[in-house]
Amino acid sequence: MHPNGTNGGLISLESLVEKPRKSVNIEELRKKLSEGRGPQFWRTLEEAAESDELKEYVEQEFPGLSGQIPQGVDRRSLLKVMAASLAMAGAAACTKQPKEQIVPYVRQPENLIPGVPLFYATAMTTGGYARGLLVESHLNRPTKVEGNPDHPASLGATTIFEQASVLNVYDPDRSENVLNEGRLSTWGEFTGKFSTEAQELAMRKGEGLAILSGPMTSPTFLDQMSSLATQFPASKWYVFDPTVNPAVASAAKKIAGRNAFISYDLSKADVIVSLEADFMHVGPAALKYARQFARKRAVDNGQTPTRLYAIESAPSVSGSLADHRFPVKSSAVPGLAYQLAKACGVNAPTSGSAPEWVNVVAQDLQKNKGKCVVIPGEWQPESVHLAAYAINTALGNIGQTVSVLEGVEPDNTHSLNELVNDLNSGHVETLVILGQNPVYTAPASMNFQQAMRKARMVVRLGQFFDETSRWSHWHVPEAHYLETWSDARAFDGTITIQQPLIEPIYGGKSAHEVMTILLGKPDQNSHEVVKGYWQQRQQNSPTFDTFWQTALHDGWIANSTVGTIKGNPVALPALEQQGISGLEVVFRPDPTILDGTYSNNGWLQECPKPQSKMTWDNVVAISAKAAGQLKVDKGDMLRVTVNGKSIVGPTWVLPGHAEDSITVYFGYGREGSGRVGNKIGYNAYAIQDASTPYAASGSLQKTGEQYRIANIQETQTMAGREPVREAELADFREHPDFPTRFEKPLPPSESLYKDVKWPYNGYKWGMTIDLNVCIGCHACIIACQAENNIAVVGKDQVARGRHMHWIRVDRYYSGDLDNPEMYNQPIPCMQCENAPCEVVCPVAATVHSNEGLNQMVYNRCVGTRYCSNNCPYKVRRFNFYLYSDWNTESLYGARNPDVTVRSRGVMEKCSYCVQRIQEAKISAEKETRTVRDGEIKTACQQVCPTEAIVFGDLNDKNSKVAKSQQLPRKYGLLDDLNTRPRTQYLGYVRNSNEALRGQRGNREA
Amino acid sequence: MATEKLELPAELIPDPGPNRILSPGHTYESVSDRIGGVVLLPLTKAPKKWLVGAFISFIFVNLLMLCMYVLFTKGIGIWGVNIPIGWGFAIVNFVWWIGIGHAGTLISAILFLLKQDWRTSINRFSEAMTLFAVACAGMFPILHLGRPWLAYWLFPYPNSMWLWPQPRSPLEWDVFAVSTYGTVSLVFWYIGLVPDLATMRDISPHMWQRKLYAILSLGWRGSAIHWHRYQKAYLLLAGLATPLVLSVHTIVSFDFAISIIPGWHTTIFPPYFVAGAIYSGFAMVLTLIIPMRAWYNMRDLVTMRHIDSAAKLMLGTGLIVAYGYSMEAFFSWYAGDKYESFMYWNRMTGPYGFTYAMLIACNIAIPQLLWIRKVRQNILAVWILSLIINVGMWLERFVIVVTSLHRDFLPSSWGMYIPTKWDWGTYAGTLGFFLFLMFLFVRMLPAISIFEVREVVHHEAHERQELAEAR
Amino acid sequence: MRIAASAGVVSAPMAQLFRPASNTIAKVSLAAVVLLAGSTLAVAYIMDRGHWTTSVQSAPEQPIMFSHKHHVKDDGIDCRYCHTGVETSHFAGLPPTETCMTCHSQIWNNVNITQPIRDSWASGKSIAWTRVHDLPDFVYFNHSIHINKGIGCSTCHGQVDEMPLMYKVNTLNMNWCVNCHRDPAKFIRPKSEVFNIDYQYPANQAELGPKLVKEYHVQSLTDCTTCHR
Amino acid sequence: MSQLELSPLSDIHGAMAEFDTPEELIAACERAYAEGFRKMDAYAPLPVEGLAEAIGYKRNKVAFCVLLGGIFGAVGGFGLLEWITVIAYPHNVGGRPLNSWPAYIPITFECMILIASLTAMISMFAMNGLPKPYHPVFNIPEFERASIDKFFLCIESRDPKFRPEDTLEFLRELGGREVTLVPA
Repeated sequence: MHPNGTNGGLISLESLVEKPRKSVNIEELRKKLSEGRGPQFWRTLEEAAESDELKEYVEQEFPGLSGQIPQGVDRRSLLKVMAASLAMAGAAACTKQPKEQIVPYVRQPENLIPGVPLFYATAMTTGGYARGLLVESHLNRPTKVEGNPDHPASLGATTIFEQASVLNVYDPDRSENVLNEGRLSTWGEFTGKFSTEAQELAMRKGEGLAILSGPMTSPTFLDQMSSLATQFPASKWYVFDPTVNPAVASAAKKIAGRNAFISYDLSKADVIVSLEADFMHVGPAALKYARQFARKRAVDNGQTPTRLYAIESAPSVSGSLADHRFPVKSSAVPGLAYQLAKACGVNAPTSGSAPEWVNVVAQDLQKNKGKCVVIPGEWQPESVHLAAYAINTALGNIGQTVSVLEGVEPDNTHSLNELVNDLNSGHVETLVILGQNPVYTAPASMNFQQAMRKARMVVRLGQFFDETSRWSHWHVPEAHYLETWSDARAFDGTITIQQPLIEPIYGGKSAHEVMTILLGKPDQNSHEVVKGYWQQRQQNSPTFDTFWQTALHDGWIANSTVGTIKGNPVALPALEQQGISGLEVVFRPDPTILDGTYSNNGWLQECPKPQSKMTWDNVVAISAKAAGQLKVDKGDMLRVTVNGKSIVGPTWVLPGHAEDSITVYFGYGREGSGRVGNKIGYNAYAIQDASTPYAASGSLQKTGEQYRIANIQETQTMAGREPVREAELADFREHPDFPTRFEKPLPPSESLYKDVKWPYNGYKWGMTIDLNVCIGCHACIIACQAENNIAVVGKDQVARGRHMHWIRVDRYYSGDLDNPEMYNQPIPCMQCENAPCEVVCPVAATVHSNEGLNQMVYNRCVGTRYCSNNCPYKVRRFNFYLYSDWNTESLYGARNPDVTVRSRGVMEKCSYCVQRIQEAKISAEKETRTVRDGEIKTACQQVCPTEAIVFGDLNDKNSKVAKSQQLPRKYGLLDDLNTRPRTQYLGYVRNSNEALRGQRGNREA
Repeated sequence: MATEKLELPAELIPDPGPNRILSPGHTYESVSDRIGGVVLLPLTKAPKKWLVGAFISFIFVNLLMLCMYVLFTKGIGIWGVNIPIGWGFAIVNFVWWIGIGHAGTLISAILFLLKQDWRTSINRFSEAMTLFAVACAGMFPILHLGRPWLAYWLFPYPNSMWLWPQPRSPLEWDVFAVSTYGTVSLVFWYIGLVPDLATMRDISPHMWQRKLYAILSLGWRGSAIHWHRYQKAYLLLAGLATPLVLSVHTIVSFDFAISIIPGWHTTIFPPYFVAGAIYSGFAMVLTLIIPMRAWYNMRDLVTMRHIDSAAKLMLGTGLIVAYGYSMEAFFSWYAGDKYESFMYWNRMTGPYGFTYAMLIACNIAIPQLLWIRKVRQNILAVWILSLIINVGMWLERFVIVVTSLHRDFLPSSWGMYIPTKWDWGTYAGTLGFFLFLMFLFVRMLPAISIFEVREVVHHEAHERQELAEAR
Repeated sequence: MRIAASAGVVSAPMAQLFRPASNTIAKVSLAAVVLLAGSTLAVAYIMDRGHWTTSVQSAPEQPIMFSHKHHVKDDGIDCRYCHTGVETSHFAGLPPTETCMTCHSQIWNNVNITQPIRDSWASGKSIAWTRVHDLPDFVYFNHSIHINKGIGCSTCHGQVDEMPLMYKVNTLNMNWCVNCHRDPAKFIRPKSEVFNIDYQYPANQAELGPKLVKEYHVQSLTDCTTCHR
Repeated sequence: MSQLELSPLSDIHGAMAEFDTPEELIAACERAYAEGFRKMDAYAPLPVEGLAEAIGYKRNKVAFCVLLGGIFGAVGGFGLLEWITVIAYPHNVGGRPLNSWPAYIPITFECMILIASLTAMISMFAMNGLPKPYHPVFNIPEFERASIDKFFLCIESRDPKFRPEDTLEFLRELGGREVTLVPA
């Protein structure tokens, strides 16, 4: 099923999009509907329901699909609804199967074979930057997202957000209708009103027209904006995204003298210093950095692995892998950056002596001139970015590990601050908000909602009828990126054409389409806009079609990358103050739902936060020391006050968090999200101050209330067992077999059974997980969830210990609580050859396959749960209730048709993505060959940015997995139980600096 | 002496004391009337305590129905079980009930083989107790399934899937053990009843009663040859039931011992599970029979002798159980296995430590009072002790099931188990169900084996004769 | 002076409670109970495999009285003309209305029986057929691999060309599947013959079968995950 | 007396006498047996040592049946499991061999006990000819005390030496009370 594998690779969607198709004409429909208003709407609908397209519209939640998806085939091949009822009946004795319908196409799209998935290349943007994707489509339903291996920002991997974005497509809470002051309206009506508005504006040269959007790199959109600028010279474009720190861009601009992007090449870096940079997890190039870091960190090929110093307040994903971590206040980082700069021979306006370790780090950097890199934190002020660049220059890293790339963002944009001022000063009459949700996400100090109401007409394009839409005059449903045409650029300029995989399910519109109205071409749809732009950009060259096809097929446009430009270190400005004295409150987007964009996404809500492993909430993270002083523990409510305003959130004691510093997370405490995201957690924006947006001084009190936090890993110490085994680089060189060195050999097994050897002659599937490079980003968890139709169970059930993730990433701490060692350990099913779970199943619902898979047969399971009790790794998950959502029809679309949707009362667990194994085997068999190494990728393996997971056939001596299991670093989890797990681990090797030994807790303890 | 009218003897009949299993002066006829009379007593004359008790337990039966309804409609999630603690109250109660069942078979089979005359007037009662306890126990393995409506998959039957049960699983052994145990106990109980049913047939005042008992007694007429075969069959059943009763709890203990979970994977389980079963069984016998003999004024039939012997047996089995605990603790230290030793340390000092403390108190410390003769002679004391032991044995199962599971191998997957109101409801429900059946039983069938008491009368007559001759 | 007497219910001393015949009745009724239990199980067993449960041999009602007999036997249309996916997909595929119209826009284009086709074509609404060969949704069957390994259509679907209305000839029960998966040699045929409905297994299937199995590298997969995922 | 002459032998089941204690009954039986009576039966409300022997009962086949039942159960049980796991649907369960015989012992044992016990019950009742709600002896009103406190000896008319008058007389000699003929 891998794109390069068997299923015909990629093809463009055009044939599907452009072919004549009888589907519900939503326009007509909406006109009909718009006669009825508000409450009467439904009644009108029912009355009107005799007309055919109305019937369809009412019957199926998503009219867009009606022409394309033959329902019957769905029922059979994608919904798996019957699984429930049949399972109930046992599917065994005396069950008469209910009659099912099967519905063929009227006109079958060419190049579509029902039952064979297709892959389309597109891209998703985060903070404006693109990440190339390949999206799996079953009968024109996107079901699974994979990274595009050829795309520089993806390299085949993705983050949790790309994975989970599929679920957003089918989110039943997305807004379906154009609303005018809360009343049902239509796109037609809106186009009319908005065009007239546009004409008036045009007369005033666009005086009073304000566009607010997130960061944009889309060439088409930029083109639209420039033509807007010509037609409406007086209009202004404001850019705001709470997950993006403008300082990064502005610093780069200062360095390069123009819009620029500072990019790092970690494949050459022997030493990395992170100034509170979560470079492997956040930012447009994160996945690339993660991949490079992982490759450079490999220890088995004899190279010196890279060494990472992390200077940060709250432990970050990247920081958890650091060889040395220095917990300092976020606001102290600039000062330390300057100290470091000074120590590296940069003229930095700083006084006072640096802590000892700064000099040690500096020496290490000096030792590795040209082979090191200092990465400034994405939330740090300009000064840090300038300092970092200065240090890199001083160390001769520019051109080696650091390069300045031409910027791809526009530079004629303004900030949210300016917008608020313009609104308050009455300069803005018409405000068009594209996507962003400032009423919720703007710092409270701006009081954006009050300001916004000063505008005469506010148009909001948004996927949800959320906080901002509620205060807007017009709300237009926004199309998901998998529903519409657009384009976007990666950090290095690579352009991807975003193609839709499905008609807008809820009739959403794209930013392009809203813009066309302003630009006076209201009838253009985004396909025309985008294709049109590219045609004229290619000067309608005859080869355009081939260009277009290739672009769509590959998922990126050849040689569209930007060049490197020269940057000059800027004299470092004096720091206004040396960090915040007293308690510092650090503001961060939530690790799994960001600024709130994903708060209605169940997968991400239930995805454990990388550090704490808690779900469904945002917490106030404090250091162990602080907790001790305040006498609070997990779940004690804390009141956080920042100049006058305060919020109340539950304590989370985060080992390794800087003292006198607490971290609060955005994205929660929402009203305008949906059934999933509303009314959970606190709203950190409420105490955010525009002047000190990411770190402010504040105070902390214990309220005395208690709060129940749902976290999926209660105990985070190894309790004397050694699930994770590690060694210093030196020790590793001495004893490469350190993980198993002190293991007693198993006693000779004395069994009544004669020593049975099951021959695994054919394929012998196995997996290796390299703990040395796992950064604990949890992408595998969400990828697995998407691939295997894993249900979301909700906070209460998680708190009861009933989460359903097939693969989990265990977090262990060792050493000193204030700055512990941190380990990530992904745990899928071990597929033990002597599986304890199988022996105790009374109905043979879990037995071994000839390829050594520990099979779980849902439809045979009666649910004794003995297998789970007897599983030493506790990787089995049980459907205590009917967790899979059988009712919300829109969610059916997100399901993977190749995996049974489990019903109530059955056990489930990781299957090594057996559906992928079977597909690959079948297609191999058809060509009468064996499956090639790498042909099968498990979901977790495919998504992993650091390639920590390897899967394959152990009988194939040349397979990557077979080789990796030959490594001396290999060890089996709980090997002493003689379960003979097929999943094996590679020990963790720490490349710490002699001079700083013990700086980070004493591992020996 | 025979009762003139259908009433319980008005005056309080004294207990003949710890040396006699029957008050003097009983004749074949008097025992028939005294025991049969209880059953033939019209409802209006039934002791008020019986009415109240039956009614209360009936309320709990309905509670059980409610719990089952919610369970089947909503799912197993209404209970406190989770991952890692996949088994909770359901299995705790299952083992507890099965254990209680053991006393019946023990008394009727093993004591029969050992020719313990004091078993006579309590064996019928405790056999009934066995049946009802097994009925309660048998419920749980089905209720605790994720898909209880598929429970029949655990039986080997030819199906269109060509699939069969997986007989390496101790749960599959359970299926056979428990169903066999239930069946054999029923057979044993019924065979014992037949002659008494004949008696009931012949002393019943109403024609319909006579007919009913006649049918149930299969037309038993006490032929000498019938008696001969009857006794042979009974002896053989006793011989079969004895290893059965041992095997059943052994197999139940395998549910744990076969697994690899520290705290479960223990070779000592079978013997001390069996001992524990008998321990709790006798506790339950006493808990029930002490009030019953008072209400029905049967101190002359169920005497201090019975209670004293039962108490001694509890003391004995209790000591075996104590030995079991200490061995467990010893091995967890001696084996030097880090998981084992942690498990035991956690069992004693972990979050569930208090249950362990209570368990030791109820099962080992307090019952030592039974060494004292005075305590054994004090009805109330014995009764309270029996209650305590019942609680203790339930705690033992809770400790074994929960504290072993909640912290096993990987710290990352440790968890806690908090029983929900539905857990408690179901448990209380089965208690009600059990008691309700007992109440019905003493109403409808002779709760004491009449013909065996006749044998006692016969023997005592002999002894008196021999004494006379000796003089 | 016994309970009965004292209760004064039975005045006359008790005589027989039952008539002599009751002995026979008693024994017969015992036998009856045993028989009843047995026969119930037997019935369940038969029902489980019976046509009512498996709906073998019963042709469900269809929106169009479509005759495979006519199209396959009389007109000689190949299976793959309509079931296009059968060699490439797990799903054999159902012909889109388009396929029907290729002919029925020309012939039989005004008779009632083909009206639904034209309606569908006009309205763009699919024709909703009733599934005849319908597996439970936790079973993953792949047509293409069977076709590619020499399992003929008629092996499972029977003499479709003799079916005026489509019906199942096999139960599609698990034991039926496993039967072949354990020993494909009994049912395999040369690839060239896969679409030959009238194919008769040769006398020497005993030798031919194993030979083909070897040649086509057919594995007899009885692992659960072969069909259940 | 008079109606006795009228009634032909076929209408008579036998002659019955009532005794107060088991000892009397045994004595009577032994006398009757010595007298040459063979077709007779004694009835008691409790099992009486040696009573059956006294009326000449020897072989008790219950034990043998139970033995057969036990063997059948054990063999059948073990056979079933072997067939299930080795022949019917062989699975690789946790790397254990197909024939994991030690794991089959518990079920085998239970099957043995189950079948044996059922045989014990069934054979016992079958040989005793139960259920038999109707029996001529119930014709005698006093006989209801056979299940309470009285002991009966019944010499049946099937016995070649049975002569109504003489037999009744003989029973009276034995000290039986309420000696009567039992109508068939």
